[in-house]
Amino acid sequence: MNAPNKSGWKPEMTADGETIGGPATYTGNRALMLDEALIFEIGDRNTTGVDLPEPDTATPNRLGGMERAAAIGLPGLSEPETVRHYTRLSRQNYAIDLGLFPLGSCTMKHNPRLNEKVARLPGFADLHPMAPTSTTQGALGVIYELAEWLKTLTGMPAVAMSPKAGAHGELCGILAIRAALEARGDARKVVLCPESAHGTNPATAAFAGYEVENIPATPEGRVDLAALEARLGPDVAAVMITNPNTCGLFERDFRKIADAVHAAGALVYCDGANFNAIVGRVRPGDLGVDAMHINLHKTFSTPHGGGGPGSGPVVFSAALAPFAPLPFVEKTATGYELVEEETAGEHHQQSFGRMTAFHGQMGMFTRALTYMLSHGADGLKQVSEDAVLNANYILRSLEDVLFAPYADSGPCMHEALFGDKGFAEGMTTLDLAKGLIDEGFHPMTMYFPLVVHGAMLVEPTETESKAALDQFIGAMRSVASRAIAGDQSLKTAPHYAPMRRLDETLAARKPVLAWTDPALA
Amino acid sequence: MNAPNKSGWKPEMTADGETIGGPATYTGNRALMLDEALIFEIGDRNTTGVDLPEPDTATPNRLGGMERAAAIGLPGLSEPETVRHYTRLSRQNYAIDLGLFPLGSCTMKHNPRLNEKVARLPGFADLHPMAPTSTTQGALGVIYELAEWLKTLTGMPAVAMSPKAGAHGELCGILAIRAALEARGDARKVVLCPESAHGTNPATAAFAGYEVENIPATPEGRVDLAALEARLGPDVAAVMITNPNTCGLFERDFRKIADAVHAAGALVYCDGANFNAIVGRVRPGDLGVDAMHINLHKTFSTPHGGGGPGSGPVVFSAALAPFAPLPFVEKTATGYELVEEETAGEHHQQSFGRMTAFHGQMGMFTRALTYMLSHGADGLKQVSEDAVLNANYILRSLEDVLFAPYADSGPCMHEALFGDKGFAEGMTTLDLAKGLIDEGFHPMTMYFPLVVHGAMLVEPTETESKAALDQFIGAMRSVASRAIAGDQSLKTAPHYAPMRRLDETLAARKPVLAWTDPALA
Amino acid sequence: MRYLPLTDADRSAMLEVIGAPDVDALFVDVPPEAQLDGPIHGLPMHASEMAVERHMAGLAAQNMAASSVPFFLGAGAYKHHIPASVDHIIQRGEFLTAYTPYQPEIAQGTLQMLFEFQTQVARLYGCAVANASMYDGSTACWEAVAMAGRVTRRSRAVLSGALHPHYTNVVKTMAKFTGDTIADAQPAIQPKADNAGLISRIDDQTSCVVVQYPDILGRLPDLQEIADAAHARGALLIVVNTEPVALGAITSPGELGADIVVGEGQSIGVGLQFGGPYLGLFAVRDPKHVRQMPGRLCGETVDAEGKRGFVLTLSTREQHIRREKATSNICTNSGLCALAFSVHMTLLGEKGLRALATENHRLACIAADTLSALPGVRLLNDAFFNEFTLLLDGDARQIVRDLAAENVLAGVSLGRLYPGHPELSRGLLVAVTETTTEDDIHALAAALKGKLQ
Amino acid sequence: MRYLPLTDADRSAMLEVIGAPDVDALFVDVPPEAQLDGPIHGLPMHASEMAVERHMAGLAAQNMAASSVPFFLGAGAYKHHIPASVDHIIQRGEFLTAYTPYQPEIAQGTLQMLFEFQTQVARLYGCAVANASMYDGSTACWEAVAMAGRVTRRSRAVLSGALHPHYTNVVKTMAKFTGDTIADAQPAIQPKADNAGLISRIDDQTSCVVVQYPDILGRLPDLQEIADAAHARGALLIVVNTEPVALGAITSPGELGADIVVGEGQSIGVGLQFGGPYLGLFAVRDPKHVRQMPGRLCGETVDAEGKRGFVLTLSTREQHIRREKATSNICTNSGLCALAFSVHMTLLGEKGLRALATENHRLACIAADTLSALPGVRLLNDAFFNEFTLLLDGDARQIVRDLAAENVLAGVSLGRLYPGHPELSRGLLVAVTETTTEDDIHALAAALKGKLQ
Ligand SMILES: Cc1ncc(COP(=O)(O)O)c(C=O)c1O
Ligand SMILES: Cc1ncc(COP(=O)(O)O)c(C=O)c1O
Repeated sequence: MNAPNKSGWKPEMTADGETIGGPATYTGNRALMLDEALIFEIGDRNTTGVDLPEPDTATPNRLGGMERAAAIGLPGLSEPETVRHYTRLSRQNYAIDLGLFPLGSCTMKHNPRLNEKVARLPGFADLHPMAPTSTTQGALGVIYELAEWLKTLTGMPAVAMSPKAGAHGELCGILAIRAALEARGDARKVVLCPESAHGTNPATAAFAGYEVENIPATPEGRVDLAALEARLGPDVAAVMITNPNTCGLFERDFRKIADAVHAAGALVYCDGANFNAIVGRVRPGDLGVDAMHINLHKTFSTPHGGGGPGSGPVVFSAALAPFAPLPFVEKTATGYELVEEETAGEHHQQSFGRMTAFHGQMGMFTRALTYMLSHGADGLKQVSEDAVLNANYILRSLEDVLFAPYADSGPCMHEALFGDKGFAEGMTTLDLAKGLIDEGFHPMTMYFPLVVHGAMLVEPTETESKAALDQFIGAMRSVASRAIAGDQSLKTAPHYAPMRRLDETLAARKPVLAWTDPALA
Repeated sequence: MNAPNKSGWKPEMTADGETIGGPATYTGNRALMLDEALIFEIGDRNTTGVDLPEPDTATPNRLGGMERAAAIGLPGLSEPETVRHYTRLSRQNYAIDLGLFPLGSCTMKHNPRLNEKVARLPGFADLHPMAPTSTTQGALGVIYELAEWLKTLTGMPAVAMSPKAGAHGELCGILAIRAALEARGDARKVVLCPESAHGTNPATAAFAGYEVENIPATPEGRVDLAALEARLGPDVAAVMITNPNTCGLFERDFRKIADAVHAAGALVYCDGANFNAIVGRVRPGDLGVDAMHINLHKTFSTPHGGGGPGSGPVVFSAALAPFAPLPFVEKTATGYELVEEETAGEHHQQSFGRMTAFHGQMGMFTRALTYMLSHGADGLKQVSEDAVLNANYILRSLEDVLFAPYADSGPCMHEALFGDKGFAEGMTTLDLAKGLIDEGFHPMTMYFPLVVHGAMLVEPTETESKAALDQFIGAMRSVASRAIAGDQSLKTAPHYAPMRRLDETLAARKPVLAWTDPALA
Repeated sequence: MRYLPLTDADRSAMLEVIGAPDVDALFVDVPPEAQLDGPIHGLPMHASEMAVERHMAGLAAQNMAASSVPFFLGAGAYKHHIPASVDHIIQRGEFLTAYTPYQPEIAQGTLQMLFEFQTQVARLYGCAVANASMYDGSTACWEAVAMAGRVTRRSRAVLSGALHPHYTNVVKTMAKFTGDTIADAQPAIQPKADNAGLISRIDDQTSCVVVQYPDILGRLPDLQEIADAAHARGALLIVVNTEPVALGAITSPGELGADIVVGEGQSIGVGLQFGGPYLGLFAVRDPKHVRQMPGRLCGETVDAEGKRGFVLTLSTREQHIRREKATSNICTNSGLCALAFSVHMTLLGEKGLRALATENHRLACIAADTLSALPGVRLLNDAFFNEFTLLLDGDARQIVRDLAAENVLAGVSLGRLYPGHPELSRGLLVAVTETTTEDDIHALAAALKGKLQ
Repeated sequence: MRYLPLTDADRSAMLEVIGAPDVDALFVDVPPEAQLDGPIHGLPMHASEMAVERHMAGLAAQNMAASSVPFFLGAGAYKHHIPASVDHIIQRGEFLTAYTPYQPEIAQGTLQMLFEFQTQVARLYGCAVANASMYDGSTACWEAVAMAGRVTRRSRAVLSGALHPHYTNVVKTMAKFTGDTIADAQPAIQPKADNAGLISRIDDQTSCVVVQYPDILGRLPDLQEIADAAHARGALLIVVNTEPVALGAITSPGELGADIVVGEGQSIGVGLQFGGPYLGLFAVRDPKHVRQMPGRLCGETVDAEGKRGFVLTLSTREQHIRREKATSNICTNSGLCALAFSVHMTLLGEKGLRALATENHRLACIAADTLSALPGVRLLNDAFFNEFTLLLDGDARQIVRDLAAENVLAGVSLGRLYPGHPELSRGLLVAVTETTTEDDIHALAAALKGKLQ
């Protein structure tokens, strides 16, 4: 009877093919764990989930000969099928709404629903970017207010709002640095980054035409000031430093680093992805930063959405402010104005140009501003304090079972870093991560930063309760002891997820990146 | 290491306590199948998820000595914990959004999201029921328009909009019947109902002060006209008949029944819960109905919400219209007017009174009207046709494996009825239902109607695709053959749901209906 | 037709399996004369989402949304701020599109929520057990009267004159058919509730006394006194509450001796919605009365592995099991509104509810003082929570209508609640919540002043 | 503070475990002079949800929502009707609050969606492979130019004069730093796109030719001709599309020989949002170019039990693996917008997309005829899809501003797009979609007439 299970799922079997744990199902479903085929397998070209007038032949055609002849090959589903398809898919995801999501460096904090509501107000959601500014004063006001918050929180005099994510913000910062250097006729060639930097840092520097060189680190996990000073010279355009860094430590010597960099005629880029650790307590402007991007989708809680969108405004020191990209919003006696190519001439001749169409991630701005207004100055200070407290609690609750390379480097900031030292032969960070999945947690960031073997970077954020942390710590201790003991069931974890371990090698070796009809293949 | 799993879940074990299928987890979670404690176990009285001014002692007190002294005992959670708590809980539910929900008599059809959006427009959602009618013309317009649709679709001259659900509508209809009879000085005592009737029918009649007697059925599953005629007499106030009936059959003789009932001086109540089978194709008014409730939460797709709210407007024949309850909406030259106790005097002296505060389930009215406008006259006809087609497809695809008592009584309407005849000794409808849960489907209605042993009433509705029906049919065939074969793994189903079979007897024997702190117990 | 997945090809294939030539053949049992020959006349054809949305938005735009103007209406329906996360949660498909949890293994979400809800309501009301909801406060009130009849085997209910007139009307309507006797009254326009008058109407035939708390005029009757009097005559005390936020500030009815406490839960989580769907709350102080309760009850149990879980229980009280012997005919209740209530209450918690109540009371005091300082305005109440009665030098009902034209929604006049009672025509019920700003209060004062000159 | 779960008791208990006297001790590594001594100055303190919502709603109310007036703006951002179910689905917590799917066993929802999205985009564009999204059309356009440089090892890009000026500016800005040469031009104001002029600028150093289709003036250049010319010189053809709905009516760029097709996906599912977040689409016709693509790619594989599943793949192109050698620095992309696009496209399907395109074109034709019949108005385009250029007897930019004051949003003037080019000042771009009513068209005509007299 159990033929057409198309999904491929089978219950675990004994050697002689007896099912164990539960019987096979006809559908391949397991109660609420529901398999779902592709839209291409369930939809068809004649089905649609919208009601539109049926095109008739009398319809005018002024397409100038470009009209489409061939079919597109897009399946349609009725609305009920569509809602069900995506609802079923969604249930195969983990999310902050389900539990702790301790991805280090990613700041997976709670996304308040008020922010979603506000972003959907017609005055924001249903507004065209090129509408006359007399009709968009409230939207320009949001950008302006948010810019003021960011400047105040960072203690920096200027901000570029248009970058679309962190990496785009990095690019913005590095381009401003290059523009500033070029403006003084100084064609430096090298950007220095620590090895622990996020991949976007070297990628950005290279994208902007720089050579990337390594900044050495001290054994305690911080930038080696002396080594850096030794390397500084007339070819160095900038250093890119993350602070707090990706080992979760505050760069104690940041001010000294910045002074040395400035003395050498270079500029200081700070990767601000970890701003959550210090927001409201420390102003990067006081540390000598020239440019820093801020991930609104991290510190200021705009949702990650399964990969994006983000928003990466960049704050600038006075030295870089004139080079900031277009557009930006100015407040005048008569209202808000949008400064673009046209008007930039007068005020802002040195702007390095434009990074994107239109004015940036407005949908993220409304959410971030709503978040900031909700917390206020006092709340944001509490945010960073609780974020740091939670991370230290995890660090100190796990350091006896998991190797913590920088446990003696002082308190961590918003994230705690561990390595795989001490695991039984053959046991890896990946195995521990997959075991954590069975425990009902999303794993921490794995194998990053590169400076620690089998790195596990745990960032709980401030929106976790002590009870959630305690359960996570218990689960981590349990899985870690299994890794240390060499429990082989970890190698085949996860056991309870919608999928068993996926073959990533196969995917890369024979890439299948779009669906093709097997009937045609 | 695996101590604190508080939920009680354990993986299946061999006789000697070895886990099979997968290892035990520390948390008791199984990847995305997450356990969740009660708010009383995770919240506390000093936590809150709202920001409000802290009460200070200077606050005025004009409570006249009634101020609360004792604690209430309500736990609070921060917003992140709240969102997570309910999201995790929600994932333990099955729903239409996840798959076919073939509960016979319940009409679990797709709930369009447009309806949700419309109901939330501030003009509807944020409107006080007692606001001056000059400020609520649009809302009164919705009630009026919806009433017109219902009258047109049923072919009946009047409708009471205030009943809050189907059972409330039944009460409305029966009270109008009693008021009409009393108005002519006719104190009849008995209401006749078939045994197959929904429990609300006899309960309603009894609530309205009537004795309930049974209407016999023919072997083919319909009202026995001759027997009914024989029973009619001066003591019978009304008959309550469901059409299509709960065996899924159209009462072929309805018109004759109605004529006989009227001839005997009684009135005809039709339970319209199954209106979905005939909407847009048949008008109950043409069949001689005097009163019929319409479940907007069935035929017109307002969501069931895990048990409610519903809405049960009642259409009336001319004979009963004068007795309809207050309030209702009238259209006048100057706009819409709300007719309540005050103005009823002039137009509507015979109204039997008021069934509820305010004017009915406005939130359901906006959804239902949106649904009707979306479908239109043509779409609603297609709705009933597809609903009936889907049910017949199931009936004919399963009748060879499952006993279908009325398979020879003609086509079924919107639902197909099966019995447990042929199951192996000890195998029950309940076992089959629990097996269906493992297959990823919500079971059909079980043990209703009472007239078929081990009844299984399957109502797919029109919003299921053929592919979904085919998968359901395959799963039903598979589970049915296991029931016939006596597969013992069905007795312990479900195997894959968040819970194994629950002990309902224990719950009723030692009722625990509220949480008490074990520390205090 | 966007909601209908079958294609014409599907329909043909399915008809073939069924063995029917066409869909009409499936309707053979419907007498031809009862069948329409095409789409029903007099109704429009199907329409796009965009067209329907425009039509409905057009209707919505003809209403004056409460938040768009200074707003003071109450009388059993209150405007409170609802956190955005409440609406997010009730829109989860797994809650929104689930049925009554009859298959508990795949309905623990709804069931656990109901268990939590029942406990929250019971604690708020000072009771032992609450049910899983009724339609609304007014029907819950009648169900309580009916239950008191079953418990006491008496059939005379004494209603306070200060019970919401809609509730009174519902009870009187139902009683016409059940044969119960209802002793009701008009509200006494006086600073304190007329407890003595009420108590004097209790006799040995009385099944129950029904008192609203806070009452329709916003007053706070001393329930203990009434409870004692009722109990002395063998009657039950039913307390009706239409503003649950008040219970964050005032003593619960259960603590004061109420036997059955019912009410409207709309204030917490549900929203105004022009009167429905709302949320009927129903609780009993003494667990021995549980088997006489109407409506669904969720209870704790264990699964086959001993893991805690929840089920609907004691269903032998209900229509689907007991049919004509059921305690009520209710089936569908207010499940989703109960969820909204429970989520909002969880966000509030004890601390938030108390702070919310304090803030409501604080603003109400400001409003009472500001408005009663106007010439031609007098405050009736000695005590109140967030709603009070003003006596105006003029016809309050006409004034409310006139102020609406000036975009001020001033309150509910007693003339609107009690038409045909000229002695009440000067009364205006004014409700104030945390959503009321001081600007709103001043706008009302200014507008009222304009009318009273 | 409603988003912070720790209580003071929790904080103390945790500090004890950590062994720190207070939270300040955790910040010892921050030099004291860099630490603030209290809440930062110049910012307000925390506020209730209600207060924040009021503030933000106040700002929103200062904007003229597109749907509230006759509305004709386009130029790379289009107002289309988005079905309500799209927004419902993207608000599912499991989509909204998930991260990039780096743990595929618990991210199949996002991964399968991306695989479906990639296939939809590839088919729409007539390409073999599409990626999992870029920030928006303009950055996708630059990434395509950069990729063409990698593929051809040349560094001179020829841009059509009718490429969206913002896109041109982005490319030129980036090229300043990479050392690429960009040959751009102003749009030629003529009924047909200037293919000949464009082709004449292609030389043997040319890495790519970048053409917009439909172009910024709404015209429909014959791409085949340009593709042939580019390919003859060893250059790639990059086609930019800013209105995906058009591709329901016109032949896909891939079919006409484009090598890389990029575009803005905002029209399908995303909404106007004052310019962002939008959705960059990126596809290649020939699978051999896949390893030079920027951005994430989702691919099919199997799990340990042989069950089909999806993972992010070919990551050796990406920054987190390849660092300074990556094909792009992009990390976070437009995942949720891709979901919205994919859901909307699934609802449409081929049938719906074609009908939608037809309806857009039909209404645009009506608008073009109605408006060009006015005295002082001339239609520039020979051909167009849903957007066209009018030449007015007057300064179009001023007219747009004046009409805004009359609550008509008339379009985007060429003066706004190309400030400082008086020769373009008479041009007005008018976009028409299925949301435009004939009443809207008449309102615009009447308003325009008033200004041109
Ligand atoms: C330290 C660090 N820098 C930069 C980035 C890049 O930000 P985005 O993903 O928004 O481009 C990230 C985010 O992943 C990060 O963690
Ligand atoms: C046949 C029938 N009649 C009446 C009802 C009662 O409707 P409601 O649950 O809305 O009170 C139902 C619903 O369950 C039903 O199926």
